[in-house]
Formats: sequence, structure tokens, C-alpha cells
Amino acid sequence: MSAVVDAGAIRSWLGLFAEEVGSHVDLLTQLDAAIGDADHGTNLDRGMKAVSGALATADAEPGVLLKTTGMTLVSTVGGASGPLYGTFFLRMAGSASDADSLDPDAFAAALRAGLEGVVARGRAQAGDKTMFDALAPACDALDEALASGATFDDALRAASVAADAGRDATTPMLARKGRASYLGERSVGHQDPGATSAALLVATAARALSTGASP
Amino acid sequence: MSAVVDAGAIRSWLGLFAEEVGSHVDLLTQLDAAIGDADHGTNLDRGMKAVSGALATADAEPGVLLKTTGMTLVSTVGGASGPLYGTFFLRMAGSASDADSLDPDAFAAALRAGLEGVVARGRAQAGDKTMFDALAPACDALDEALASGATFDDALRAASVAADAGRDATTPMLARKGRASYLGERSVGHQDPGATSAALLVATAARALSTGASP
Amino acid sequence: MKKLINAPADVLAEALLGVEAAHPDLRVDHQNRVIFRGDAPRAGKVGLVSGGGSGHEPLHGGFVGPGMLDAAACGEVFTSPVPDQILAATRGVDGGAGVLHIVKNYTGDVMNFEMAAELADTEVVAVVTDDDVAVQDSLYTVGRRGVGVTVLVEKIAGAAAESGRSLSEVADVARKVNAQGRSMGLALTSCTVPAAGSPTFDLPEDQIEVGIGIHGEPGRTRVPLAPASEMAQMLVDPILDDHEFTGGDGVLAFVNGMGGSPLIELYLMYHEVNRLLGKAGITVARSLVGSYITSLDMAGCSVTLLKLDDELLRLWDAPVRTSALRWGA
Amino acid sequence: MKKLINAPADVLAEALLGVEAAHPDLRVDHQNRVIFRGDAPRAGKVGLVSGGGSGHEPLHGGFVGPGMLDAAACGEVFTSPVPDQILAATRGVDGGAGVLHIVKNYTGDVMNFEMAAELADTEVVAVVTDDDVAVQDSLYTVGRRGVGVTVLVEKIAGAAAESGRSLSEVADVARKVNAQGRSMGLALTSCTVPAAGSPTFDLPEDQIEVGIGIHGEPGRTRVPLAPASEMAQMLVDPILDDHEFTGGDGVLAFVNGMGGSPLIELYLMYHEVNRLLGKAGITVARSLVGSYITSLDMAGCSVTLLKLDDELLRLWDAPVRTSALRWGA
Ligand SMILES: Nc1ncnc2c1ncn2[C@@H]1O[C@H](COP(=O)(O)OP(=O)(O)O)[C@@H](O)[C@H]1O
Ligand SMILES: Nc1ncnc2c1ncn2[C@@H]1O[C@H](COP(=O)(O)OP(=O)(O)O)[C@@H](O)[C@H]1O
Ligand SMILES: [Mg+2]
Ligand SMILES: [Mg+2]
Ligand SMILES: [Mg+2]
Ligand SMILES: [Mg+2]
Repeated sequence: MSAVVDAGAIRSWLGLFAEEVGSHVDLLTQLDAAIGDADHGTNLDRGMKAVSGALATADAEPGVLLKTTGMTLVSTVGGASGPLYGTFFLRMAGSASDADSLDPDAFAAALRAGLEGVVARGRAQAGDKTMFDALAPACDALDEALASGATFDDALRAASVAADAGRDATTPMLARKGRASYLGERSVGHQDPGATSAALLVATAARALSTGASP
Repeated sequence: MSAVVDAGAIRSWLGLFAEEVGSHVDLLTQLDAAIGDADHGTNLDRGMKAVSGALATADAEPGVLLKTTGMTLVSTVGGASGPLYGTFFLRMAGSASDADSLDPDAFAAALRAGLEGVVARGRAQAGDKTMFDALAPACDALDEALASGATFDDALRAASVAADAGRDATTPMLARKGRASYLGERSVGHQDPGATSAALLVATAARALSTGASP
Repeated sequence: MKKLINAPADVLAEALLGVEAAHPDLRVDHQNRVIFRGDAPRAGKVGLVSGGGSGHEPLHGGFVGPGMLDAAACGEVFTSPVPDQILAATRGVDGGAGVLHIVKNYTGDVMNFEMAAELADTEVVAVVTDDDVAVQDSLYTVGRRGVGVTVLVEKIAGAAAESGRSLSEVADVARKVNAQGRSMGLALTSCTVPAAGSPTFDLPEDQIEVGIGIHGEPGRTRVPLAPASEMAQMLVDPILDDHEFTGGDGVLAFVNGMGGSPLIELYLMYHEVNRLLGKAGITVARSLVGSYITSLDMAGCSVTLLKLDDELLRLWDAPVRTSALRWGA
Repeated sequence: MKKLINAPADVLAEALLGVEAAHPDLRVDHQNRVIFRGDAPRAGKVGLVSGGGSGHEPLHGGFVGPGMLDAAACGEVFTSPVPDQILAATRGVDGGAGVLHIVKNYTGDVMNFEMAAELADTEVVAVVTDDDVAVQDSLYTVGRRGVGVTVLVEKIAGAAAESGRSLSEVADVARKVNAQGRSMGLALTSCTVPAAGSPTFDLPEDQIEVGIGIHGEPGRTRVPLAPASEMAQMLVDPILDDHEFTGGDGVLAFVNGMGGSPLIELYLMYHEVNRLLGKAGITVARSLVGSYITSLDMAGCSVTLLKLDDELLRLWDAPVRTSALRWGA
């Protein structure tokens, strides 16, 4: 089975992500309570539930699904993560354009475009203690693995491992962006909620998009 | 030593009462918290501290001391107990008139006049769960003991025992006067704060006014 | 106890310094703890005095000003003022047309106002508010507590006095408002009296007190915490059982916060109350939503309904200019 | 969690029903969760839109009305509104003279307002408030939070717009207020976000958080509970260290409650603040005491100082007619 990301794969990715966000609402909100305002879980869950609803009726290619996702997130999440995740998916959609499916490189390029959207919107840099710190290593790992000839499955797994590591690395960081930055030194020692949800996003991609072919 | 209540005796009574109120502020306030508004201890303590101050400069016969006490309580306590204790002492003062000292019967009559003042002001009846329920039995016991030929010391002790019993008897009562009455059935099972301070008033009278003669 | 205070005994005196500093159009008698309209006494105008224990802010001091009270006598927290204070307030607002005392029905308040009235050298009429349907009214009890309707009496009688009515006319209007108004309150938490230092009562996380007054006293019953829709019913039903509010010129519906409940919750409760009134066929002509008669930091709310007629509507709408209630001026 | 609510997810929608019912002179777009002046859009008048997460009431909805905002976009509790809401608000107040967005400086608010402005088919200028001296301002951070000064910007820019000034003039006044204003807050308790169900942070009985914002976020430092006089100093000192407030036409001193602190304590704090300003040689020309920009049920307060000049004084004193701030109308 050749590794392509078609509409069905995108659907199962987003469905899985919605599920995982749903079952981690409390974790995400608790992390946000420690260094933010205790709403990241509720925010994202509200958004992904709306996405699930919107995608239930949208019958279309990956680009349209991703665009619907981005617009729905922008329109339902609010806060910082709404525009950021929204822009992420809108830029992914732009990159996917009207292709029926994305091959591994095209998918990696779309993910990278999403990341660049997050940066364009939020101007975060590495080490600022944000979702960037999970997404960027994931993109890097995916690109590297694919470049070095890894299978798509392995490359996705590498991306997920990198996202998790990036998420964990936010704990000792001093926040310089978002609400946590107001805490100054007191932001140190807490895992960033946005990096945590971003790691879930990459993990669900690895689970949903892998072809299941043995390496 | 003959049993008379002179200015010195009145002073030591009021001084002792002020002390006892001061060391029972929390008890009185806690009792009031249960069925009232958590201020009886603070109210009466503020008042008796003011009385101590006022009496420090007043050099006069019992009637004047009692009048000063009543006026000071009216002017500094507030709430229900301010006018009630204030009227109590003002009526005692009226009864004492300008005598240099009161013999036991005159003192008992003054106490009774004070009690009648409380009733005139607050219209409480026996069993309403108020200070009346400690003061009235004390007056009755004092009168009876004196009528049956008891010494003043013994009569005062009897009054104090009666006041304590009257105070204890307020616990099962359903309040019909004052703030506790708003609680209806829920006032049952709590000792009345005003009856508690009134029992202290009678107990300090017994300690301060007794001649010390053995019975 | 966590409060923005210094020594508990100084709370009132220091808060009055703040009131004086913040409101140049008020005059504060610190000796007697009375807040006056800056231009009191007004010759020929009936003087309006209210007062009571502190801790219910903005009641009463926040309602001093043109179109409402001429003076408020501020007792210690939850302790009615002493006669001296009330007397100073009465003298200070006496413009020759007599003085109305607006007194909430509590033994202490009634007695202290009575003693002050006995000592006053001007004509004084007292109107006692007793609108709390949580309290059984009978010959053998002290009757109902005065709660939310007091705010409405102060506004409406204030407008009547401002318009030049006589003492007996102003008193009549005040009595009418009290007679046509009913209230009921509930608490989600107790409150902490500064001098006491700990909450007046303990309330488990899943219980509320229904039928509370405004002094942190426990209520009539303790019931499980319920959704706002049911809590609204617990407040509205006993009011409607007690008095007829349909017909006429509608009602003024007043949802009041007890001090610790945020405004967003009060608006939510107002929605629920409004819905219940609609169902009961009652027209809401005016409304008031906010924390106007409070119990320190208590979380909870009360509902007051006032049946309106043409006169009350006009007086309610008349200009008022106080720190807590202000329109048309 | 004890609140006067039904389902946590419905708090905002139901509170907006209450706002609509209580204020006939406002119009509520329930779909977009926008509170409008009843007569919006006003032809030829610059439209003023603000908004943000809910839970700060009366901010912003309580400031909609003549002389202040034309519309407020209400996000979920502590979550900035989405662009759709802000866009609906912008369109609804566009009277042809352009629209001013008043945005508190939070990443989410700034981004959502930016996206809405990009989509708007009218001229939009955004002014971002960032007055919180608790937050270090540097090239590498997101800068200061917008807190108490937002209320003052809305009032003063509202008066400027009402008087017929152009969009750029109104924006200039708004920027001036922000530039001349500084704030600092502290919390005695945390607050409970309805959807989270438990307090955002735990604070022992003897500790306070200093340098908090308005979203229940922890502050910069945790220090032992102190007397009001010292707490006032913790708020006033960093403000005076940051900006010059002596001279000129004096300052507006604003003591704001965080939602759970009773008014009597706010007046006490105002007294302490006023005393410190006097000592520092600062003249207080205007004051505001009350809970105007809150954090749900959080106990605590903030202090905002605004340096006044003749123009700001006149605009502050101009008539305003909103549910939470009203005078001269
Ligand atoms: N400028 C930014 N760039 C990238 N991510 C950011 C930025 N600001 C905040 N975030 C992310 O958003 C998360 C918070 O999202 P959320 O709680 O939903 O919004 P809010 O902070 O408005 O309440 C943070 O944990 C962080 O990962
Ligand atoms: N009508 C009354 N007659 C006699 N005593 C009364 C009456 N009303 C109240 N009391 C007494 O006053 C006490 C309460 O006093 P206090 O707490 O100081 O005043 P308040 O109830 O105004 O807070 C009650 O415990 C009761 O004994
Ligand atoms: Mg958040
Ligand atoms: Mg009491
Ligand atoms: Mg009392
Ligand atoms: Mg948020």
C-alpha cells in the first residue's frame, strides 16, 4: 500500500485528534491553570467538537477539509490557540491546494506551511515555551526522516517522538510568549499547555496516517 | 460588716463584668454566630470597655455610676443589646436615685427595675430565648431569698445559680425575639448569647457585691 | 480571614475616610459616623435618614445624594448604629419639614432609631421595612426582616422628598413601597465578619442556605446546591405565594448580589427570574441588577419584587445622583 | 464549585439573555454574542468596539451606551472572542466614520481582533491597552497586559467619539489615556472558571498573589497577607516607580475590586491609596471606586492611576449612560 494522505486519512486524523483533545480536556486545562487562565482544554475541545460537526457534512478533498477545520477553529476557539491552530490548518490547506491526496513529502510540506502560519500569526521563536516548541521539532524530524529515506510510518513516528520531546522540553523554559510570559520566572517548571495539545496533534497524525505497512 | 452596695461595690461589679465580658468575647460571638450575626461579644466588649473608661473619671454615688453605665452602653454598643443593657442600667439608676448606698432590698428593687426596663424596650416574655430568660429568674431568686431571710451573699449566690439555670434553659427554646427568631426551628439547640452575657452580669454581681461574711 | 483591611476594629472608620476622599459632594461626620449630602440640610425639604449596621455597602451610604437619602448613620459591621449617631444624622438633615427615618426591621435597628427619635427636637416619622418572606410574620415574633425593598424605599421616598412633598406624604409613599414589595434570598457561602475572623456559618460545598437575611445569619433551610433555574424558583415562588404581583403597571424586578457573587451570575439569575415572572403572567416594567444590599463577602443573591403603579413608576424614574445609583443627573 | 449558574457551558449565553431583559436600551446579538447600543450604528459617529473574554463584568458589556462603547464582543469566560464576533460588532457599529477597536494586550485578544480587522470592510484602527506594571515590558516579551486603564480608555474615547471627533482623533485620545495610565493588582483568593470547576490556583490563608492580571492567572510573586496599608503600598509603589504622576492637572485614582471583595474594603483601600498619593505629592482630581474590571469571584483589588490634562478631564466628566457607569444623562 503506497503512502498517501487522502481525504479519509485527514478525516481520521482530525477525528482522532478531536477524541484525544476530548479525553485530555482536564489535563490541558489544569496545565493552563498553572501558568495561564485555565481554559486551553475547554477552548480546544469546543473547537474540535465543532470541527467534527463541520466535517461530518463536508464531502471533499484534503485541502477543503483542512480549510474547514481552520475556519471552524478560528470561529469557535477564541483565545490565543484559536487563531494559532486556525491559521495552522488554513496554511496547511493552502499548501495542500486542491490535490486529491498528499504524498509524504507533500504532507510534510503542508505541515511546515502550517508551522510557518503559527509563526506568522504569533511570532513565537524556539524556546518561547509555546506550541511552536512541539510543532517545530516535529516538522524537522519528519523532513529529516523522509529525506533520509525512512518510510512514512517511521517518519511520522519520529515526528511524534520529537513533538513529545519538544513538549517535555517546555517544562524548564521561561515563557516569553502568551499568557504564561506574565509569570516571568514562575513559569519555569510547568509544561506548556499549547505544546501539550500540539504533541497530541502530531501523535494522532502518526496513528491515523500511518499505512500500517511493516517497516 | 453590714450588707450595703455603695459606689465602690458598684464599681467593682462593673469592673468585674467588663473583665468577664472581655475574657468571653469569643464565646459570646460564637454563640451569636450560631443563631445571630456574630457580634454580641464584640458589641458588649466595646461597650464595657467604654464604661470602664467613663467610670474611671466619674466620682459619684451608685445612681450616677449606673446612669453613666447605661448611657455609655446606649451610645457605644448598638444592635439589640445596646439599648437593652443600656435601658437596664438607666432604670437601675432611676431606682437607685441619689442614695449613697443600697441595702439588699434596694439593690434587688433596682435590679427588678432594670429588668422591667428590658421588657419595656424589647417586649420579651419568658421563653422567648433572650437575656430576659436569665435576668428574670435571677431577680425572682434574689427577691425570694431575701424575703425568706437569707443573707445578701446567699441571696446573690441564689440569683447567680438561677441566672445560670435560666441561661442553660434557653438552649432548647425556639427563639421568638431578636435575630435568632428568624431561624425558626433552627434556633432550637443553641444557647442564647444575650442570656449568656446576662448570666455573667449576675455572676459578677454575686462575686463583687458579696460582703465576704461567712453564712 | 483574608480581607483588604488593617485592624478589624478600624474597618468602618477607615472606609469612611475613603468615602470622604472619593466623594467630594458628600460630607462625612467621622465622630458620629454619618454620611451626609454635601448640601444638607435643605431648607423646606423633608430630610431622609437611614442607617444600620455596616457591611451592606453600598447600602446606605452609597445612596446618599440628591433624589435619595440626606444622611446615612453607619453602625459597626452588622450592628445597628447607636442613638447618638442617628440623632446627629437627624439634626444634620433637618430643614424644617421634618425627618423620615427608614429603618430595617431588626430589633436593634428599631430600638436605636426609636431612642433617637425620642431624643430628636424635630418631627420624626419612622417607616420600618419588613419585606423578607423567608421570615414568618406573626403576633408572637418580631416580624419580617427588612432587606432588598429598603433600597427601593430609599430611592422612591427620596424622589418624593426631592419633589417637595410633606413628611406624611413621603412616609405614605415609603410605606406603600414596603407594603407592595417582597424579597427572598439565598447564600452559596457564609460571610466573615472582620471582628469575628471566621465565617459566621459553615456551608459544605454541595449545600446552600435558603431564606437568609443580610447579616450572615443562617437561613431557614439548608438544601443541596441546585442549578440557577431551580434556585430562581426557590426565591420567586415564596414571593409570589405571599403577594399578588400580576396586573397593574407591572413590577420592578430586582436581582441583588450578596457581595461575593460576580455580576455575570446576577445577570444569569435575572434571566431565570424574568423567565419565571413571564410564566406567571407578571409584567416586568423596571429592573435592577447588581450588588446593592450586601452581606460583606457572602456569595449568593436575593430577589425583590415591587408592584408598581403610576406614582411609583414616576418616582423610580426621577433623577437620582448618589455614588451607587445614578440617573437623569 | 458554587455558582449561580446552570451548565457551565451555558453561562455566557444565559447571562446575555439577562442583560437583554434588564436593559431595553441595549440590543443583544445572541448568535454572535455582541451587546450593542440600541441605536447603533450612529451615522457619522466613530464606532467604538471592545470585547474580550467574559468574566470581567461589568467590562465590557456594562460600558455599552451613549458616551462610551457602541458594542462589546463577549468571548467565553476568560477567552477572547473569535473574529466572527468582533466582525459582527464592527459591522453593527459602522456609521461611516470608521471603527475603533479597544483591545487589551493579550496574545489571543490581539490576534482575534487583528483577524477581524483584516476581514472588515470599513476603516478600523486598533488601540491596544497595556498598563499593567506587574509585567516586564521588553522586546522579547509580549509586553504588558491591558487591565484597569481599559475602563478609562473606553470612557474617555467614548466621550471623544460622542463629541464627533474623527477616527484618528479618537484613536489618539485612546492612546494618550493608555500612555498616561498604569495599573497594578493583587489577589487575596483565586477565582473559579465555571468550565474548570475549581480555583485556578491555591492560595494559603496567609498568602496573597501580587501582580495578578484579570484572568485568575497567578501573579508575579506570592507574599504574606499584610495590612491594607502595606497592600496599598505594594500596588502604588511600582506604579509610581514606573511613571511620573506629579504636577499637571492631577490624576484619576481608580481602586477596582476583582469581583469578590466587598465595597467597604475597596473604600478602605481607596483611603490608603489616597494617603500614599498625598504623601508622594500627587493631586487626586478624580476618583473611581468599585468593581469595574473583575476576575469572576476573585477577592482582591487593583489600583489604576491616570495622569490627567485638561482634555482628559473634560472627556472624563462628559455625560455617559451605560449600565455600569453613568452620569450627566
Ligand atoms: N505567540 C504565540 N505563538 C505560539 N503559541 C502561542 C503564542 N501565545 C500562546 N501560545 C500558545 O497558546 C497556548 C494557550 O492557549 P489558550 O489557553 O487556548 O489561549 P489563552 O492563552 O488566550 O487563554 C499556550 O500554551 C501556548 O502554547
Ligand atoms: N426583644 C428583646 N428582648 C430582650 N432581649 C433581646 C431582645 N432581642 C434580642 N435580645 C437579646 O440580644 C441578644 C443579641 O445581642 P446582639 O448580638 O448584641 O445584638 P444584635 O442581635 O442586634 O446583633 C440576644 O441574644 C438576646 O438575648
Ligand atoms: Mg488559556
Ligand atoms: Mg448579634
Ligand atoms: Mg448585630
Ligand atoms: Mg484564555
